[in-house]
Amino acid sequence: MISLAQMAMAAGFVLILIGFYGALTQRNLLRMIVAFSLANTGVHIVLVAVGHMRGRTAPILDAAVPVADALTRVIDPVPQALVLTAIVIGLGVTALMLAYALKLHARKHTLDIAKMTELKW
Amino acid sequence: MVDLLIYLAAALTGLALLLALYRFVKGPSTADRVIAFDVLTIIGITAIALLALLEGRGIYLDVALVYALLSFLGVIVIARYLERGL
Amino acid sequence: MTKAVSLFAVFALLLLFWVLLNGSLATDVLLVGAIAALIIAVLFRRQLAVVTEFRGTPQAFLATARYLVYLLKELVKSNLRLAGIVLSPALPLNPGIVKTRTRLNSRMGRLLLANSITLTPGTLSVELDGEWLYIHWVTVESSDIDAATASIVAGFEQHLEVMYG
Amino acid sequence: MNSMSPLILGLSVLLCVTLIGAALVAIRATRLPIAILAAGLVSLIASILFLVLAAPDVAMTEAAIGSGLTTFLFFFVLARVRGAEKDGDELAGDELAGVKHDGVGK
Amino acid sequence: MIKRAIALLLTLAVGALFASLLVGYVPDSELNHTARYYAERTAEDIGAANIVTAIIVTYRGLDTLGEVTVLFISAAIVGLVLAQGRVLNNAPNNAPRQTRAPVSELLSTGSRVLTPLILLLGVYVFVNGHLTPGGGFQGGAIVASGMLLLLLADPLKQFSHRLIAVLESLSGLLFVGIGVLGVLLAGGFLDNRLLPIGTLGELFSAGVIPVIYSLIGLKVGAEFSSMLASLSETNHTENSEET
Amino acid sequence: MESLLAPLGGVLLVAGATFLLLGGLGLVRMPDIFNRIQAGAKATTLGTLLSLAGIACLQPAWAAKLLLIGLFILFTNPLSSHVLARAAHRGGAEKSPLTAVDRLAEDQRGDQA
Repeated sequence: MISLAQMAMAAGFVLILIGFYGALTQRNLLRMIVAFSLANTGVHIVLVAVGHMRGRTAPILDAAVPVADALTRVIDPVPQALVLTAIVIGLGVTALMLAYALKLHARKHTLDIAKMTELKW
Repeated sequence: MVDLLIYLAAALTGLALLLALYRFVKGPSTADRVIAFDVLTIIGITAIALLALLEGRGIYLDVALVYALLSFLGVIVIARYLERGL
Repeated sequence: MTKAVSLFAVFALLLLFWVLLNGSLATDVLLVGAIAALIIAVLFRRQLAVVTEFRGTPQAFLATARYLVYLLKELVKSNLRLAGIVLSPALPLNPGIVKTRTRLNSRMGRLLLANSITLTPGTLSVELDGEWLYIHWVTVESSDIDAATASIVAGFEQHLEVMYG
Repeated sequence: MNSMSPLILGLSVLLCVTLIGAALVAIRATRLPIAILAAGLVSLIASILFLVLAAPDVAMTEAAIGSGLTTFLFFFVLARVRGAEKDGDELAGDELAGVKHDGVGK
Repeated sequence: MIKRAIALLLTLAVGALFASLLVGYVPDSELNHTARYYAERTAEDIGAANIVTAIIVTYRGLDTLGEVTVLFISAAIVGLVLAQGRVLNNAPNNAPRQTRAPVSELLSTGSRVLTPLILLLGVYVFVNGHLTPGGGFQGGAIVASGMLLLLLADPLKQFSHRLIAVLESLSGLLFVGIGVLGVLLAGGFLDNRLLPIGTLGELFSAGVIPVIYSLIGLKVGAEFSSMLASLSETNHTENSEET
Repeated sequence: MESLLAPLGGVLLVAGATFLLLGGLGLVRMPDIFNRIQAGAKATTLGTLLSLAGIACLQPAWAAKLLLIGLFILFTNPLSSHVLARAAHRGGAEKSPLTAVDRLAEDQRGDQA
């Protein structure tokens, strides 16, 4: 039977592909940023799925998971810590992209990359 | 007996999610999608609470609390955008 | 109410929220909560003045209890009615936006009134303009101002009037 | 509760399908606000999926940051470039279906 | 059209790569070496119930310091980029701000009640970072959401950028200061054993972790708030087009 | 007591889920945005509240936090519905042809004239 982790990983991969395709084909800057953030979410899902193990629970010790059982009942906390960081930085990156898009729009009154011709070769 | 009822509740919640998703995809206006989004968030809160029950981890409820806040803020931001007040 | 009393009321309310959030009454939890609640209460004392519009009289507390019971009753009743509409194949609707008048003057009272009206399915407050409250009604029974006021607003208003005036 | 694992598996199948459906809406929507809203929905579903994958920390971060603040930032920017959408796609002024905006609050 | 086909081809190629990864993937059934160390030692060494928090704040504390710095830089750049636009657009007339739709009275009353509660929720999330699935980053985002609600209820409100900046740098300095104190008084940079580790599961436990996470929460909240404030103070470019 | 609480919780859960489903159904069936807000946002509020009450019966230790979530939803949800309805009306959203009266639109036209 397919495991939870594999299914989530497949969904994450599909999400990355959708975002990738979108970022390549869209012409509107804001739409490209949306596609980028989709791919970002996909990467997070894949990373968390890598850390998941069947039949285990969250790495937080409380009444439900005593310290003695930690080794056998807890999933891998390292990918979670990584993804947590990645999400926060993702927001910083998105905010930067949005600020630049806004700036470009103020200058050129357009968000269409086909009309931004200065750097075209 | 109780297990069976929980199964039934989860199935009904899933069905509600699908219905709201239909409205989200169909539209037709942005406001319709916003209300579908709101309903999806509220269904999400129920789903999280159910998940906490199934896994027996009370700490998951904190996430539901954050959701309750988000469903409200999200709708207000978009409504203000729609009425050109942002 | 004097400023000190109202600040204390806000502080107590925030602390109650904190205790419910933590689900514990340990000393350290209370200590941190008291500090955080005090800072927020002082920072937002002018904003939070609306909360202390509540009249602290015994009648007001009694009215609060009655209001809550009435709200829950209406919530269930009107949900069942709406369920009937949604489930019936013909979808018997007669929607419209009616105008009603409210006697409440305090901001908090009007917020609670509009919220209660919105919470009971079948009615939805669309706009509040001075004393006029515009309500979307799924099954319009009467578009007359007084009749609509009597059937939608009055039930909640009588309790809220005692609580907030 | 181990007897519940088929339920959780079913839930995650539903979540994955919803996730991909919302992502397709985000890419293919004709109007930008809808695309952004759909991206927010993807984040939302992803955060429930994180909870299913036993990562509550990540779920909370994704809820508060990915689904919340990112969507808000997008709408702030969108409100500031309104009217410039005629290039690249067809964002007409009528986000609320039917009637054309005739300068409400403009 | 050719461009679209190339994009599709590229996507399919990447998809094939992913598919091969997916097919070959075998989920672990045992914790690997690093994870086992964290799972075994956290409760004893750090005293934090949430292992993820222990990794972020103590085991990988330096990373987090770097992350907060990156976030600060990106907030600063957003402010800088948008501030330039403000000077440009403001020159002719700064009328557009008054043309926004008025706020409903109900929303402004409701936000008065809700903002303090949201801020308190944010404080709860970052103070309890070592016990619950929360922490500084989530709490900071919630605090910023509370600020956003203020901004929505009163669009003409101007945040005090100076206050935000002071809060931001103060918490950053304290964060680094605690790290250096760790070198001087305990085992190393950002060592959490400055304060007693306490009993697992209590609020005052895990040494200095709650303090650090609270500082991170304040700092991140201030950074996100400043991002939102600089975005909201930018003029609508649509109007400058018409003039 | 214990044996009574668990079935009650289960029944409440199912009732809540039923209301959620009804809300979803209303969202799909209703003809215009205002009616959808009515059906969608409100039926789901009651549905969530009942579900949370059911879970509180099954796990009494979580009652405080569940109560808080419930109160939060009870306070915020009508507010957001109101703001959205107001925005939709100001934006001139399409109304169902069944709509009998619209006093608000009449008054707004009156103001302008």
